[in-house]
Amino acid sequence: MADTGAGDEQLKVTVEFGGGLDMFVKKERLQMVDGAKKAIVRMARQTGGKGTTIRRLIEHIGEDYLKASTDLFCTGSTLRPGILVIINDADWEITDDGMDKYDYKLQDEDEIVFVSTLHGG
Amino acid sequence: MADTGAGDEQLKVTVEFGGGLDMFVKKERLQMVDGAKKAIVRMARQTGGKGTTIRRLIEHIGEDYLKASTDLFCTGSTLRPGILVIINDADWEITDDGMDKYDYKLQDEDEIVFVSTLHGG
Amino acid sequence: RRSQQDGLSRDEIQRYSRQLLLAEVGTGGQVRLRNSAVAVVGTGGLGSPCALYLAAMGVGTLGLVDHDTVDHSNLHRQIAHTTAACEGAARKVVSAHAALARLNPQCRVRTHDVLLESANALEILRGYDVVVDASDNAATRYLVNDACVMLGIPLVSGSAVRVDGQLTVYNYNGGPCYRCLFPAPPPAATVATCSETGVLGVVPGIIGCLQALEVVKVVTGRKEDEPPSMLLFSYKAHPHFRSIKLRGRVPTCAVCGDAPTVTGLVDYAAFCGAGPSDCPQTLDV
Amino acid sequence: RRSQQDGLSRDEIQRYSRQLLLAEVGTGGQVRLRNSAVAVVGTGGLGSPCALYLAAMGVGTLGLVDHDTVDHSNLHRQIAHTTAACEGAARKVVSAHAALARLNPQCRVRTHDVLLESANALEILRGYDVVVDASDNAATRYLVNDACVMLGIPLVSGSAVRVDGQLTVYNYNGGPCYRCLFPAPPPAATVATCSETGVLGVVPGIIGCLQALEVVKVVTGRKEDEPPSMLLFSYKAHPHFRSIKLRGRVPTCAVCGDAPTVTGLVDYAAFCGAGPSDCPQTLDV
Ligand SMILES: [Zn+2]
Ligand SMILES: [Zn+2]
Repeated sequence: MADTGAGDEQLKVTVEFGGGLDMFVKKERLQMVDGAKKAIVRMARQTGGKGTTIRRLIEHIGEDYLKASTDLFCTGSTLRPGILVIINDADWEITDDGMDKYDYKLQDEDEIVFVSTLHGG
Repeated sequence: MADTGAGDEQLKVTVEFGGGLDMFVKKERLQMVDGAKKAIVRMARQTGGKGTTIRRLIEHIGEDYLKASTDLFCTGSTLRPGILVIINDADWEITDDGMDKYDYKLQDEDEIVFVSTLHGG
Repeated sequence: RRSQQDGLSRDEIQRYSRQLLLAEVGTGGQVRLRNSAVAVVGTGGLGSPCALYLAAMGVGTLGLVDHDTVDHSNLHRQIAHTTAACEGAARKVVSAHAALARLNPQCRVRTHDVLLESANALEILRGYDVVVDASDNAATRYLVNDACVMLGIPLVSGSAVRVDGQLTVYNYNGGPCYRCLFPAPPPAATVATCSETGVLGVVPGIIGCLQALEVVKVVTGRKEDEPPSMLLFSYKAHPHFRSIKLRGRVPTCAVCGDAPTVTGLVDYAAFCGAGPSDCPQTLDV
Repeated sequence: RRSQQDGLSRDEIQRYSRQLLLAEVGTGGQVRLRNSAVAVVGTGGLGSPCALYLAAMGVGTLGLVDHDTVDHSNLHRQIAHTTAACEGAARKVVSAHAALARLNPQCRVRTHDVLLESANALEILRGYDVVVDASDNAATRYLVNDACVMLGIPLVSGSAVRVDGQLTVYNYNGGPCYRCLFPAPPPAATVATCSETGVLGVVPGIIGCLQALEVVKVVTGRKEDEPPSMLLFSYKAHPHFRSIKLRGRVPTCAVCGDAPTVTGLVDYAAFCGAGPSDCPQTLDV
């Protein structure tokens, strides 16, 4: 992975891209883990003295993980409409106690899934 | 639950009965947890100075949880043929490094599923 | 307009005997299924298996809504249709009705051979106990959602594209509606174009079967025990299924919220930037 | 005995166009499907949707094995059959063949209107690339497993009873066979009797569709990336699906182990304490 560093100061999260979003991700960023393609993302545990948020993760993916035309996934740290964020098998809105959902602080070993809603049938 | 006691000396495991095995379990032993019927089983952390095993869990279920004719589930601590044991989403044979699978030591919060194989179609 | 008898006929007892044995169905559940009316919007990849199993299991009245004709490129997944229907360019609702009649002539079928639109949706869907969204475009999905919220009908929504599928029951028991999850439509540029997209035939089969199961759960009452969830399916993921806990109804939702701003059906083609007919082949996806 | 051409005909390109667009299938995968031969043992609740979707998706040759006739109590789940077939007491393989022919006349169907037994199983199943176990009793499941081990054929095994279902691919890529998991048959007393058991119609529908998906994965090679697993489904569990990591092949297995003791097909009715015909209604479950 590109972003390695001192173990203790980094956290590791697993990211999956569902509903076709994997098509926008650089192939070399995905690896086969137990039969499915996932990105293992290592990031600094702290950003600007505070816990690293999912906002930062989205920016990081936008900067380093996407093939091109990142606006099919996000603009800056804002996801495009029609993408659900799933943190450890729960819709990220559930963690929302009036908190901005983008402020969710990543935990080591979090499993994050970005999934595009599907319209076909 | 019947088997309560000093928290620290007890461990708690969740047990589900699949493939129709729930029919043999006393109704009052199952509770609805997140939309599914499960047994929350509390047992001593140690049995005879050693960690409590799944053998002891099976005996305990045979003694306290079944409606009748426990041989549809087990004889003593031996399960009848055709029942798979799943510990935290893995076939219990996987934990087997030459160890008798009945000697698996229960861990707090383990999720155990007993499931009867199905033959119909 | 439909029979609400309590008992089952001799024919019904014979046909549904294997379900009458089940604690989860029994005579009570079978009567509830027989007395229920379910609308299936779309008789394609999702609607084919969903309608077949609903008819097979004993749903008394099925409404089929589609305005399309059967095409060769449908048949790798739309198992209610036939090569003969395709060669005769049959209307999909007519072809699907024939399949349901072959399987279970006791099922009453109402065909709506029209494009579901703001002008007709409330009239068509009113009176059904459950609506199944088996459609194939964003505009119809928002339309069906809003109509179900306005009519107070649970919505069993499925979708399938490429090798992925999704399943949710909306507008039910304190859970969200489609707009609660997706308040803004995706930009038209992010919706894969017709020629880029395909679908593995059995993926809508799996999701359509699961939609029929959700209908059974809603009609028999079992669904009440479950917290809101979305089921994700992907051939690429392992395991293929992932169940997600969903938010509840969102108080600020434009249509099901505490102070809704959408109180009548709107122009969904304009809202989504593309209507159901803008790209005819999308109907095949 | 079957064509092993590399290309696709114009008709095939038209019919499978939506799958040719997929990276996971494409022309290569579609040709592999067309050149493959799949045996489906049982044309009931599991075999109906599985065979329909395999034919729809373009499997070139399907073998159907069943010795039963269509009955009224089949129709709440066996969607390949019809009320007319039932009234005419049609053979199940004939009725299922008719359904496949309606959907996709390009699929070559071989019907085996016999009870699969030790005396005929190797001959019937030899030459198929994949075998689907869509049967309904323990004796047939051990028979099919042992035959597949002896013939070196991957076995896509599904089952459905009441509101539960199970799915595993056996004898594939270092994974276990059925006997590796279940070396001893269940005591006959623990197998629910015919009159006690039922099944919710769509449950075998879900599992049968998933069996068709596993066949696609085996034929196209995608399955090689997956560690051995079993999928459990239950209407009563939430979420309904649970995927279990399975042990690999067991070196001491009586049939697929390093020193097998079962080297020819045996008497499976004696082994299980009950044969496929001991209780005719089991065939309906
Ligand atoms: Zn809403
Ligand atoms: Zn074996």
